[in-house]
Amino acid sequence: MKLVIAIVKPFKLDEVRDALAEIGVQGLTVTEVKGYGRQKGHKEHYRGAEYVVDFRPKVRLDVAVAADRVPAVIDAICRAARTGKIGDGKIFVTNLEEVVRIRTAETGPEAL
Amino acid sequence: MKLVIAIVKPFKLDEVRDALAEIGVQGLTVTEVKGYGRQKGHKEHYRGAEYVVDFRPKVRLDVAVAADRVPAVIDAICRAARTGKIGDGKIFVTNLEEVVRIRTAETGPEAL
Amino acid sequence: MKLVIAIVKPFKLDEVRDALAEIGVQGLTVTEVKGYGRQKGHKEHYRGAEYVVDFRPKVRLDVAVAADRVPAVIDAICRAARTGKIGDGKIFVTNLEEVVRIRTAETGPEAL
Amino acid sequence: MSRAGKAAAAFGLVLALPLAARAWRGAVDSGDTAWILTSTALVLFMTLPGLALFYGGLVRAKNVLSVLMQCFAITGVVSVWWLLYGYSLSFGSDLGGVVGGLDKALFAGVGVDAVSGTIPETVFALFQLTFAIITPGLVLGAFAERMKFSAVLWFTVLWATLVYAPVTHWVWGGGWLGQMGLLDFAGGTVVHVTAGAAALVSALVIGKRRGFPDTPMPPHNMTLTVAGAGMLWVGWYGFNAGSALAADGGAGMALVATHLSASAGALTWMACEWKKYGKPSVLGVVTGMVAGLGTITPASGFVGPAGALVIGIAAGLVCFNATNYVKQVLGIDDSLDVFPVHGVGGMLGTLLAGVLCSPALGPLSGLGFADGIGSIGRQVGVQAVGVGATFGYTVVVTFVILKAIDAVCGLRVDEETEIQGLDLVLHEERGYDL
Amino acid sequence: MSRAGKAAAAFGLVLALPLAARAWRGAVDSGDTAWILTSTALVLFMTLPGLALFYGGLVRAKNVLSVLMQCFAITGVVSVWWLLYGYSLSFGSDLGGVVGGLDKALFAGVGVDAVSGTIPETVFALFQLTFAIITPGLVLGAFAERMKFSAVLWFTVLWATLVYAPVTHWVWGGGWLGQMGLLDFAGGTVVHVTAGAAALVSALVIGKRRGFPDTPMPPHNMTLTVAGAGMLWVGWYGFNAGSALAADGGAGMALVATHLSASAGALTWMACEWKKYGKPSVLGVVTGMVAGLGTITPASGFVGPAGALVIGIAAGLVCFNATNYVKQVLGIDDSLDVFPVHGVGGMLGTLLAGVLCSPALGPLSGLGFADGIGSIGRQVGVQAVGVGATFGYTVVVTFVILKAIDAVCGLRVDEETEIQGLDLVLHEERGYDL
Amino acid sequence: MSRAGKAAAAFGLVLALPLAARAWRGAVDSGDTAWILTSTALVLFMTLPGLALFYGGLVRAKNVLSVLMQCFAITGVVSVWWLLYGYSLSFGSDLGGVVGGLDKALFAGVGVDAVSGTIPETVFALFQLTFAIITPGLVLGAFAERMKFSAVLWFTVLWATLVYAPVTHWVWGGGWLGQMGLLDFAGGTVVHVTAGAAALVSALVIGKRRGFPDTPMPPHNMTLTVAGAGMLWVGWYGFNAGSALAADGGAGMALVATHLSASAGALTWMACEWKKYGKPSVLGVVTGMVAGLGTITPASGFVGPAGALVIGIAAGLVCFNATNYVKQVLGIDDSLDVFPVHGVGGMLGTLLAGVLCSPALGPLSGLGFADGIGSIGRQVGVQAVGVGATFGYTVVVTFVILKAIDAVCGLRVDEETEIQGLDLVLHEERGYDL
Ligand SMILES: Nc1ncnc2c1ncn2[C@@H]1O[C@H](COP(=O)(O)OP(=O)(O)O)[C@@H](O)[C@H]1O
Ligand SMILES: Nc1ncnc2c1ncn2[C@@H]1O[C@H](COP(=O)(O)OP(=O)(O)O)[C@@H](O)[C@H]1O
Ligand SMILES: Nc1ncnc2c1ncn2[C@@H]1O[C@H](COP(=O)(O)OP(=O)(O)O)[C@@H](O)[C@H]1O
Repeated sequence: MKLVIAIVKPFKLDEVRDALAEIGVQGLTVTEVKGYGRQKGHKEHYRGAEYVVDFRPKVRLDVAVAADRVPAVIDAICRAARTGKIGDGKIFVTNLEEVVRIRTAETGPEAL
Repeated sequence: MKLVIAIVKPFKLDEVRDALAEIGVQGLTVTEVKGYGRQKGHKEHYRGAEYVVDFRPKVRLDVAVAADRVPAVIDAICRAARTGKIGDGKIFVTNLEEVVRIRTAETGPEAL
Repeated sequence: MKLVIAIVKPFKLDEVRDALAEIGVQGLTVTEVKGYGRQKGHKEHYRGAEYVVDFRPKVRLDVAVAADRVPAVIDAICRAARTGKIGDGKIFVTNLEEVVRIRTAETGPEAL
Repeated sequence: MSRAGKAAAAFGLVLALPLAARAWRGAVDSGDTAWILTSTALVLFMTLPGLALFYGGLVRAKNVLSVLMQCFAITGVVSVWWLLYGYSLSFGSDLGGVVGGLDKALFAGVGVDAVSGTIPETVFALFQLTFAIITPGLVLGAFAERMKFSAVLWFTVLWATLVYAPVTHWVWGGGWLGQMGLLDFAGGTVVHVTAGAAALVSALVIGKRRGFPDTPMPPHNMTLTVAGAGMLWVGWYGFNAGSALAADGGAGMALVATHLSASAGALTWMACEWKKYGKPSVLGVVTGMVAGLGTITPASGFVGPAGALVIGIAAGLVCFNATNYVKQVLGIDDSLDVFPVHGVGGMLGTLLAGVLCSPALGPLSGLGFADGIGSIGRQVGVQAVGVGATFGYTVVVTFVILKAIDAVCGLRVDEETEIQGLDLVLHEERGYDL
Repeated sequence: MSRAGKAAAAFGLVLALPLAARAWRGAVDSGDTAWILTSTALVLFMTLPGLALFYGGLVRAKNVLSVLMQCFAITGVVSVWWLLYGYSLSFGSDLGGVVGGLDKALFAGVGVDAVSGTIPETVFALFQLTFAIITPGLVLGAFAERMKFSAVLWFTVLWATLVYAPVTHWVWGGGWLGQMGLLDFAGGTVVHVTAGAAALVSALVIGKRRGFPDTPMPPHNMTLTVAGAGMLWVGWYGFNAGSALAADGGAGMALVATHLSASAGALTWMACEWKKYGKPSVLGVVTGMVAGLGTITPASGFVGPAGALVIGIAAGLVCFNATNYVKQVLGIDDSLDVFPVHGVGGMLGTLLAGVLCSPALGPLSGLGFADGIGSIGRQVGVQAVGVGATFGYTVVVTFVILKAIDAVCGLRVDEETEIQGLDLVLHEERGYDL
Repeated sequence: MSRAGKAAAAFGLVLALPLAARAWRGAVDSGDTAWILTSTALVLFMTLPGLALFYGGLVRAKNVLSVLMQCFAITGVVSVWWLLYGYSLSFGSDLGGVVGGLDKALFAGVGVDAVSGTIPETVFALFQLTFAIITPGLVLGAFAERMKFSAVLWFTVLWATLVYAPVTHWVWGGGWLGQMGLLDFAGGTVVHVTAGAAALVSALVIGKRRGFPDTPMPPHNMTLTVAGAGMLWVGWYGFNAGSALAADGGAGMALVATHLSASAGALTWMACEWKKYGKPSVLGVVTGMVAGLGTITPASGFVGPAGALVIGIAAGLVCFNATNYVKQVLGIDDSLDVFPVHGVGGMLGTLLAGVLCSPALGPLSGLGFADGIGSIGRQVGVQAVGVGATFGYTVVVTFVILKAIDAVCGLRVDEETEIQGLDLVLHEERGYDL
C-alpha cells in the first residue's frame, strides 16, 4: 500500500475529492496547510506597516491506496487540481507498511 | 524506527494520549484534520440553502517509535479510540529513516 | 528523494524558512500542530476550574528534497530552530517514492 | 400626526417666518430632543457596527473585511453627501411634490437655533441622515463578495441622489405621496422597498457568485451575525420609536409594535423552518426577527399591539417563503437575501398598515387613517400606490445606474480576485490571523 | 419612592379613574419618558446581544449557536407571552397580594394615552418586559450544552408564568412583599434570586455535562465573553438607573451606586484570584463585575456611594468563594455559574440593602427605609423574608416544572448529540467556518 | 456657554449656597438629565467594550486578553479612584487655578439632591468619570503586548492623579486654562493631548516589541477592531454632544460636527491610502474615522457643519502622515498608533477650534470666541498655550511616573513571556479555543 500526499489549491478541494470518488477511492484525510514555493505570496498593509506574507493557503490530502492504484490516483488528482498557473501543488508518494481500521482491527488493503 | 499515523475521532484524543503514555510513549504530534470516508457527513441549513458537508472533524496523531514498539502502539490506539461505530478511523505505518532531536542533535532511537 | 518532517517552535518558523531558502530549498509546506512531549504544558484557570493543557503549539514543516540534500537540510533546520531549551522539536526523515508537480506533470527531482 | 406631517408643518413655518427662527427656541422640548439624540445614536448603531457585523458574518471569511469596509465607506460618503445637498434634496422646499430644492444645501439655515417640531433641526437632520446611511447599506447584501469597491462608492452617491432623496421627499419631505396620505411611519417604502428593489436589480445585473448555487457558501462566523442581529433589534427601537419625533405615548406605542413584531417574526420563521426542515436554526430566528422589524416599520406608529402581532406573523410566513422562492425557484443570487426580507417585508408592511391602522377592528384596531381618509379600502389604495410607485421607480433608476457604472468602470471583480477573496486583493488585509 | 410604590400608585389611580385616563396626558414628562425609552433599549441590549455573547463565549465552540439561539428564542417567547397575559399576571389588578388579574391581558387598556407615573404605560410595560426576558435568559447558563431546545421553550413559558410573573407581582405589582416594605429597587429578588435558584435546581435535575469535571471545558472565545460583559455593564445603567422610572437625582444616585459596585466587584474578584491562584484573569474580572452588578441591583436606589462600594466588595468576596465552593466542593455543574454569581449576589444584595439604606450610618448612609419601617433590624427582617420566600418558592416550582417537562418530552439531549455538539445536531449550523 | 463655564457657574453657586441645595431640585431638567444619563452610558460604551475590542483586535492573538483585561481593570481602578478623591481633585473647589481641593472627596456633598447646571450632580460626576476612564485606556495602546499587568495598574493610579486630574481642573474645573478662555468642548487637551503625549513617552521608555519592525505583527482579528470602531463612533455622540450638558440646539450642532468630521476623516484617510499604496484598507478607514473624531472633540461645540468638514479632512491628512512618520521615519513602536492619531489629532483640533469658532468666516463660521476674546489671533494664542502646557506637562510627569515604576517593580515582561504571550503567562487564559 502507498500513501499519496497531495498539496493543492484550496478551492480545488471539492473537485479533487469528486475525481477520486469517481475512480473508487473511498476515503481520504484533509489538512489545512500553508505552502511556500515558487508562487509568490501577497502583501498586507496595516497603517503604514507593510508585511509580505510568503505563505499561501493550501490543502493537503492524504490518500492511502493499494500500490496498483497509485497511477490512477495521481492522474485523477492532476486532472482535477490543475489550473496551469504556478502554485498548483505537488504530489508525494510514500510507502505504507501497514494499515489498520480501528473499528474492526482489519489490516492491510481491506482496511482501506 | 516507524512513524505511526492515526486518524481518530476528536473526543477520543485524550484517551488515546493517555493510553500511549501508559505504554511509555513519550511524545506525539497532533493535527486537526477533516476526514472523508464511509461515515456520512452532515447537513447544514442556511435560509433555505442546504449544504451537505462530507467532511467530518478528526484528529491525526503522528507517533514516532522504535520498530518493535509498533504492535503495542497500534494496540493501545485501537483500544482507546474504538467506539465500534463507523468512522473510528485508521492507523497507517511508514518507515522512518532518521530521527533527530533538534535541541541536542541526538539521532536515532534515543532522539525519540 | 526524501521527505524531511520537522516539528519546531512556532516563533522559529521564519528563521527556519530563511535558513532553508539560503541553502536552496525552494518549497515547503507548513502545518499548525500541537505537540506533546517532555516539555511541560501550561495551566489555564477559569472561575476556579483549573485545566492543564499538555499540548503545546508547534509548527510542522514538510520538505521534499533530493536524497543527497538531507544532511544539509537537517543541519539548516537544527541551527535555525534550536533555542537549547526543552521542546525545540524533532526531525523525521522518510523515503519518497515519487514526486509530481501538478501543473506540469513533471516527476522526480525536477518536480521539486 | 405622522412624521411627514410633523416635519412638513415645522418646515412650512420655518420657511414662512425665517426671521422669527430665534424666537422658536422656546419650542424645543428637552425630553423630545434627548430621545431623538438617543435615537440618532441607535440608528447609527444599526449600521455601525450592527449591519456590518450581521452581513459580515454571513459572507465567506475571505470577504468579511470587504463588507465591513463597504459599510464604513457608505456611512462616510452618504454623510458628506447629506451635508452637501442630500438633506436639501430630501427636505428642502418642495419642488412640485417631486423633490426638494437646494435651499438647505450645505445645511443652510440649519443653525444652532433652527427648530423642527419640538426638536432642534440639527437633530432632525442627523436623525434622518442615519436612515439615509442604512438604506444603501442594506443593498450591499445583494452584491456582496463580487462588486468592485470603487463601483460601490459610485453606486452609493448616484443611488442616494437619484433614488433615496426623491423617494424620501415624496413620502416625508412634503412630496406627492405624503400629500396623498401614504402612511409610512418609519420607512417601509423609503427604506425597505427601495433597498429591496435595488437589491433585486443588483443581483440580476451583477450576476451570481462563482459557484452559486452548487458550492456551499455557508456563513463564516455566525457569532458576528447574531451579535449584529441583536444590535439591529436594539437600534430599531430608535428607528421606529424615534420616528415619533417625540418622547410620548406615540413613541411608546411604536416601541410596543416594533418589539412584538420582531418577536412574532422570529418565532414564526422558527416554526416554518422546524416544520419544513425538521430543525430550527439561529440564522432563521434572526432573519425572521429582521423580517418582523422591516415589516412593522411603516406601520409601527399606526397599529396597536395585536395588530403588530399579526404583522410579525405575516412577516415571518411571507418572507420565509419568499426567501426560498427567490433562491430555490428563481435561482437568483441575492446573496444575503435583501429582497425577500426587506423588499417583500417593506411592501407587505406598507399594505398591512393600511388595514391595521383602522380604528374599527376591535382588538386589532390601530390609531386611525391618514388625515382625510375614511376607509380601509381607500387607505390600502393609497398604500398600494406608494408601494408600486416606489418599487417601479427604484427598479428602473437602479438598473440605469448599474449599467452606467458597468460601462464606465466595471461593476464586478475578475475571477482571480473572486477566488482569492476581496479582502486581500482589494484591501490588502485579512480578517483573521488566529 | 421605590418603583413598586410609583407603579402601584399610578396603577391604583388608573384603575380608580379609568375614564379620566385621557386627561392624564399632561402628566407625561417627556424627559422621564426619554430616559425610560432609552433604558428599555439598554436592558434589551443586555440580553441581545449582551448576555448571548457573554454566555456564548463561555461554552465550547460546538455549542455556541445553541446558546445564542436560546437567547433569541426566549426573547421572542417571553415577549409574546407578556402581551398575551404575562404583563397582566405581573401588573394587573391585585388578587389577594399573590398575583395580578387578567384585566390587562392583551394589553387591554394600555393604549397610546395610558399613563403610569410620569411616563406612558406602554413604555412602562416594555421596560418591564425587558426584565422578564433576561431572567429566564440568565437561567440557561445552568443547563447550557445539554438541554433540548424544545425543552428550553417549554421551560421558558412555564417558568415565566409560574415563577417570574407571581414573584414580580409580589414585589412590584402591589403584592404582599411590596406591601410588607421589601426594598428591591431593580430586581435582586425578582430577577437574580429567582434566576439563581432556578439555575441551581436545573443543574441538579439535568445533571452534569458529559466529562465534567475531568475533561477541560474552557471558554471557546473569550473575546465574545468580554464583549458581552461590557454590554452588560452599559446596559445595567438602564436596568438600575432606569428603575427610578424618571430622569432625576434618584436615577443619578442609582447610576453612581451601580457603577461603583461593578467596579468594586471586579477589583475584588481580581484580588481574590491573584491571591489564591497567583494570577488574575479577565474572566475573573468580568465575573466580579457581574457579581457587583447583580448584588447592587436590589440596593441601587437606596444606598449612597460608599454603601455601594461596600456592596461591591462584598459581592466580589462572597460570590468568588461561592463559585469555588459550588464547583469544587459540591461538584455541581451549574455550567456558567449562575447560582453562585446571580443567586448568591441577589440574596446578599437584598439583605445588605436593608442595612445600607439606613440614613444613620455616617458616610455609609443610604436614602432611608421603606415607608413605615424604622430600624435596620426590622428592614433586614423584611428583606430576609423576601429572600427566603422567593428562593423557596422558586426552588419548589422550578423542580416541579423540570420534572414535568422531563416526563413529557425529555430534558436532555442524547449522548451522541452532546458529543457532536448541539449546533449541528439541533440546528444544522456551525458557529465558525474560518 | 461651554462645559467649563456651565460647570464652574453651577459649582460656584453650590458652594456659595450649600444649605439651599434642596431648593435646587426644581432646577433639574428631566430632558437634559435623560440625555446626560444616556451620554454617560454611551461614553462608558466607548471603553467597554468599544475601545477594548478596537485595541484587542489589533494585537496578536496571544495578547488579546491582556488588552481586554487592562481595559476592564483600568475602568475599575479609575472608578474607585474617582470616588475616593479623583473627582474632587478635578472638580473640587479651585486651589489657585491648579487643582481641585479635597472637599468633594468620597463624593461629599454629591447627594441625591445636588445639582450641577440643569442636571443632578451625580449624573455630572458619572459623566465626567467616563472621560477619566477612557483617557488612560487610550494610552495602553502604546505599550500593548509587553507591559506587566501590575505596572499597568500602578501607572493608571499615578497618571490619573498626577496628570489627568490636574489637567481636567485646568480646563474644565475652574483652573487657569479655562479662565484664560481655552476652548476645549469635549476633551481635545484633557483627553487626547494627554493620552497622546503619554503614549509617546511610554513607547519610548518601555521600548519596542521584540521583533519590531521586521517581524510582521498584523492585527489578529479585524472584525473585533471594526466592531469596536463602530461602537466608538456611536459612543462619541455622547462624548461630544453630551458635553453640551443639555439636550438642546448646542448638543445638536455638536452632534452634526462630530458626525461630519468622523466621516470626512474616514474618507480622507481612505483617499490617502488609495493614493499612496494603491489600495484602501478597512483599518485605514476606521483609523481615519477615529482621527476625525479625536480632532473634532475640542471644537465640536464651537464650529459649524462646514468647519467640521474642514477639521475632518485636516485630521485625515495630518494624522495619516503622522502615523507613517512616527513608524517609518522615527521607528517608534507606539504599537497601536496612539500618539499620531489621538495626540496629533487633539493638538490639531484644539488649534483649529481657535480659528473655526470665529463667527466671521462666511460659510465656515462657528459659534463665537470664548468670553472676552475678540479675534482669531488671540483665540489661537490661547489654544496654543493650552496645547503646549498640556503636552509639556504630560510628557514630563509621565516620564517620571514610568521611570519610578520601572525602578520599583519593573515595567516590562521578560522575553519568554513576550514570546509565549501575555494571556497565558500573566492571566492563564487563552483568547480562543475554536
Ligand atoms: N520541496 C517541497 N516540499 C514540500 N512542499 C513543497 C515543496 N515544493 C513545493 N511544495 C508545496 O507545493 C506548493 C506549490 O509549489 P509552488 O512552487 O508554489 O508551485 P508549483 O507547484 O506550480 O511548482 C507550495 O505552496 C508548497 O506547499
Ligand atoms: N484511504 C484513506 N486514506 C486516508 N485516510 C482515510 C482513508 N480512508 C479513511 N480515512 C480516514 O479515516 C476516517 C474514518 O474512515 P471511515 O471510512 O469514515 O470509517 P472507518 O474508519 O470506520 O472505516 C476518515 O474520516 C478519513 O479521515
Ligand atoms: N515520538 C514522537 N513522535 C512524534 N512527535 C514527537 C515525538 N516526540 C516528540 N514529538 C514532537 O516534538 C515536540 C518536542 O518534543 P519534547 O519532548 O517536548 O522536547 P524535545 O524536542 O526537546 O525532546 C513535541 O511537542 C512533539 O510535537
